[in-house]
Amino acid sequence: MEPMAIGKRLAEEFPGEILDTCVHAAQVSVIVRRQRIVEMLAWLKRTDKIRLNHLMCLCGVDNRDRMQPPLQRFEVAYSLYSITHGHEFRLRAQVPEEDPRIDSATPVWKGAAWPERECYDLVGISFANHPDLRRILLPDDWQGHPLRKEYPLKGHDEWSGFTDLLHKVEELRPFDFNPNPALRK
Amino acid sequence: MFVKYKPKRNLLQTILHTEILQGMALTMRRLFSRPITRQYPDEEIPVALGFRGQHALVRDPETGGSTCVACMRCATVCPSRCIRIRFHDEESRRVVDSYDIEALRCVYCGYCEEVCPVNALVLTEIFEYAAYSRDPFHFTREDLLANWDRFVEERHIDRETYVNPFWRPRGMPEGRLPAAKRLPVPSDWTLEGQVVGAGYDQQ
Amino acid sequence: MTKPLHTTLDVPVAAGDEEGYSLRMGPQHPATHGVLRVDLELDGETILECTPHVGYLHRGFDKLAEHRTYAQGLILTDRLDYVGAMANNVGYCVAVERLLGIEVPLRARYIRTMVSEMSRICSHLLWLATHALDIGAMTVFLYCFREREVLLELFEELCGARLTFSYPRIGGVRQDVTHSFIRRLQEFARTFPDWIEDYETLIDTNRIWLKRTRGVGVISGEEALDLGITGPSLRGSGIRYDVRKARPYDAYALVDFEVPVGREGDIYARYRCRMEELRQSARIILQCIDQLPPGPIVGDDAPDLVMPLHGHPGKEADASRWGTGLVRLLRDRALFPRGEVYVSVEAPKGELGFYFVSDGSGRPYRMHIRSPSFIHIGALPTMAKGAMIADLIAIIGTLDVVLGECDR
Amino acid sequence: MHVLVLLLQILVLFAVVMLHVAYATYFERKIIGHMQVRMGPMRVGWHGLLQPIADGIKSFFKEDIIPEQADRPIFLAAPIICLVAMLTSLAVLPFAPGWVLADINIGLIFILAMSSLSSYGVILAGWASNSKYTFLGGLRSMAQVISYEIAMGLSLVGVMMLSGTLNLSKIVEAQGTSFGGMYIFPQIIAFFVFCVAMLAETNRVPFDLPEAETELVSGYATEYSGMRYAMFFMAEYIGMIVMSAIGTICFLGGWNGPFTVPGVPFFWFVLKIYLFLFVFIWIRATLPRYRYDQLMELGWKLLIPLALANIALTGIVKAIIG
Repeated sequence: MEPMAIGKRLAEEFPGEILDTCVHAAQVSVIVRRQRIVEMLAWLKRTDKIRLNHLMCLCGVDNRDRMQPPLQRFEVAYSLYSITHGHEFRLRAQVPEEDPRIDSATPVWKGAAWPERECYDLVGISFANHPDLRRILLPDDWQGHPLRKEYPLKGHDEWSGFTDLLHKVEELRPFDFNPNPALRK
Repeated sequence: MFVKYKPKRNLLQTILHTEILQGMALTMRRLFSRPITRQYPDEEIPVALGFRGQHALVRDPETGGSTCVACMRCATVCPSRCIRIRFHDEESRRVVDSYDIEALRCVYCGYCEEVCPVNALVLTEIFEYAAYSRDPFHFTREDLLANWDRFVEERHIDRETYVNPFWRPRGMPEGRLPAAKRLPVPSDWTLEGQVVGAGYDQQ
Repeated sequence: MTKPLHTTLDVPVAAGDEEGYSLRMGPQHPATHGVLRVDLELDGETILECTPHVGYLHRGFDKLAEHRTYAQGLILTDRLDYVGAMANNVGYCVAVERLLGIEVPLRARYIRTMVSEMSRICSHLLWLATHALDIGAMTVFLYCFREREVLLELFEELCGARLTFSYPRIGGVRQDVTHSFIRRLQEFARTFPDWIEDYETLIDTNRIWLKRTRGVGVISGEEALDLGITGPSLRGSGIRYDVRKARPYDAYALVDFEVPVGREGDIYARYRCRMEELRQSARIILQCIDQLPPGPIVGDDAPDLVMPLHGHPGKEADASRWGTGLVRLLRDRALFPRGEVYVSVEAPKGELGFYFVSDGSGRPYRMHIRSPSFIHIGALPTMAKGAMIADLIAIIGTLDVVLGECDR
Repeated sequence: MHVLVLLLQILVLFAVVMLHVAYATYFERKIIGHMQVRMGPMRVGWHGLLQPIADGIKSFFKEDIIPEQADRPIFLAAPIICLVAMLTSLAVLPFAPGWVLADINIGLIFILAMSSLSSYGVILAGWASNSKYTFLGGLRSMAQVISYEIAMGLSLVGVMMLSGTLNLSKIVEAQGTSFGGMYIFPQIIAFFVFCVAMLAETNRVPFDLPEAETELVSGYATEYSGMRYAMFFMAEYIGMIVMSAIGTICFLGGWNGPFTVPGVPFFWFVLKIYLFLFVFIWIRATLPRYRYDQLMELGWKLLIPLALANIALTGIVKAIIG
């Protein structure tokens, strides 16, 4: 089935959820509201002739610098592919800034758990009903979400764990191996 | 295509451990084959032309200095931002005040030598430059020129004929290259002499 | 942050009143293929629960790429899956070309296909080497490295680096192939199937190897798909999904090759799939060499390496206007089309995808890497449940994870 | 006087065995290296000939790290238990007619006992290090030794039945009159069981689970360093030598050979031991490693029944013929 036709059927099935459809480089993406995202994904996965059964990519985007309606501050892009039928499709669920929260896709794809954790960690979108929503790439006591556009590129302080580590290094300095005595303090 | 498995071993093969004996025969054969080890410091390892190693600024035989014109292309293209050039303008040309490369930041992508319009910069084939501290890896212009001298001496480079493949990328049409980069090169580096597959005509 | 922090440094506590034995494998451990940490909850040697922790190698490529031009971003991909970096380079370039609408000449596409397959052989050899070493077969390790060395030397001759290639460029490749390179590669690709025999003699029918791999780490096709597993790990479970066939890129539509698929979904099936892929890769390389067409290696509309970092957002680019020369490029402040694109390639480990969002400037607005290793480690708890410690090692090996790619 | 001579003999034996241990490591590395198309040690001395000496000196002078949480006395004693047990079993080995330190009547039992005792060292090391990997390594070792001790003991019963003695010298002498001069022919099943059990007893590939480096880092020896680690290492190699010697004595006819080499009565004995050691190394270069439960399965479900069947068979044959 053509991706555009999938978009049309999706709009029929979920009236009022589709905000816009855009095509770039022959890839169709549909901008949707976040409320019924899990239902939509499940429908796309299970409906005959669509069967988008492979969740290729789940990615959070911060739209701060390209905010045009209907885009909201954050979005979660689900790139889907049908191994059975060989077509691809993308959903872009909009997430508002005030309440960065969306339902987790784990009931539909177990494998969505880790990409969602990553999204939570780096973009700061939290996923409702996620079995184990923790930071994944960054330390647990990290402040902020680096892939948000306002996240500073240079900070004033080091991450607290790193400062602790530096103290430890200083403590252990006397035991350093330094083969060049001239450089030894 | 489903992968094929080798047939299951039968009782006799199980008792005689044939597959294990075959494996042992193989290791025994290899015991008497020539080792592939190269005794590195004693034995010189051939390094391919165009290996991206230690940085150097080409020494201009006439002036004894660098040929850099401070166009800043290398500093712009550098993904790790390890090149820093200071210059001042002097009678419609730029004079380089300092040219620094921080080798510990460098990722050795070779973009800088590829974009340099006058072939002033090169990543040499020297890969042996270790030190006990960080300072020696901050190359100033003098260090970089000295690196070139070391390169010329160690690898017996002829300044006249040496062409780094990144100065004049193989297969790059001459039209896309600035004049200084259109160097004479072996025939299979050019578009005319490029390698073409034997079965190409049959397509 | 309002959520209470619970740190992963807390030692996991066993469920129920039985006292469990918790073992923390990694981040420094001989068999975790990098800095992977797996917290295990054991009953004897049986794994009750397994929790992988990643992020020790996190370098923030997504963020780094947002502050680099498209050309500069390429070098980041060298450092993803560093054992088969060429596939990442190619994947990045394919994705950027699709995003920006750049045509690649046929010759460059053939060369890219060729080097991608070389990289696949490299990666699979390293996988076999470490996987066999994990299971205790030390000799296979060194036999694999013998052949890998040949390929690394070929890469060195081609692009001047042995691991961090940065060889393709947006719109083509950076260097053409030479006669001596093609000759050596052809000789290698012809003799390579014989070398595979070496490894197979040692382990293929070996009873210990069979015992360690058959019926261990079994995952059904459906479950594998559910978990997002791709690549040989998915095909071992009987699902024929290969990006090279499903959404052909470069010259894969023009060469003839088979996609090996296993049935059982156990470690042995995945092992057989990869061994067969090695042979197919050699076949593809030979075909590429044979069919290599003449022509340029860089497209006419390929951007220069020196790209402007900032454009003027708001004005759409006309792809035909920004041409070849640097001067024109700088004058026009080349602007790219806006939009987003997800393009994936079949990297040795699985489906490596790049999700790009372009806002029209000279750098990606957002780059997300769908790395197979990340997804595969996410599937580890499911696969390792109820297995033994020794099996866990084998399962980590069979998933073929590289932590550089996982943590990005 | 007698004691002095004995002490001298012990000293000579000790020195010779230690030299063998040192060079066994060298040859292991060399042979495995060449089987893996590389060279092995090359840099210390000509073709690395002085490597074992350098290793020895290095481990002597390395810091002996004792973990804070370790059970100190046991941690310190464990490698010594291992090494001493292994060295003690050397005492009953007859290298040539009359060349034996203690010609006791229960030589075979003594060696089995000693090799079990040395596994105490391993278990205690695993326990005392107070580390999870060492503990698992110790557990594995305990299970492995218990299972394979039985298989090994049973496989040697056939030999005892044929020779009618437990004295190692007498076993060798008894073989001289048997078919082919070696018990390997009538006791082929027992020999197979013995070989597998021997690999397992000495923790060698494919049964090196207690120290499986890709699973348990270094198993029971993870926390050891310096000389204490070297003691485990030495114990392992002496274990290999002792087991090879048992195999030689019980199945390959000890010092008996096709002809006698004048002046070197132990020629054949040593040659056979070298052969065994080579096979040890050869197997290590070829095979992967078993899993823990598969190892148990092999021991209990295959080797022990086979050994028992062999005993029954030997008994029946002996009853019919003898």
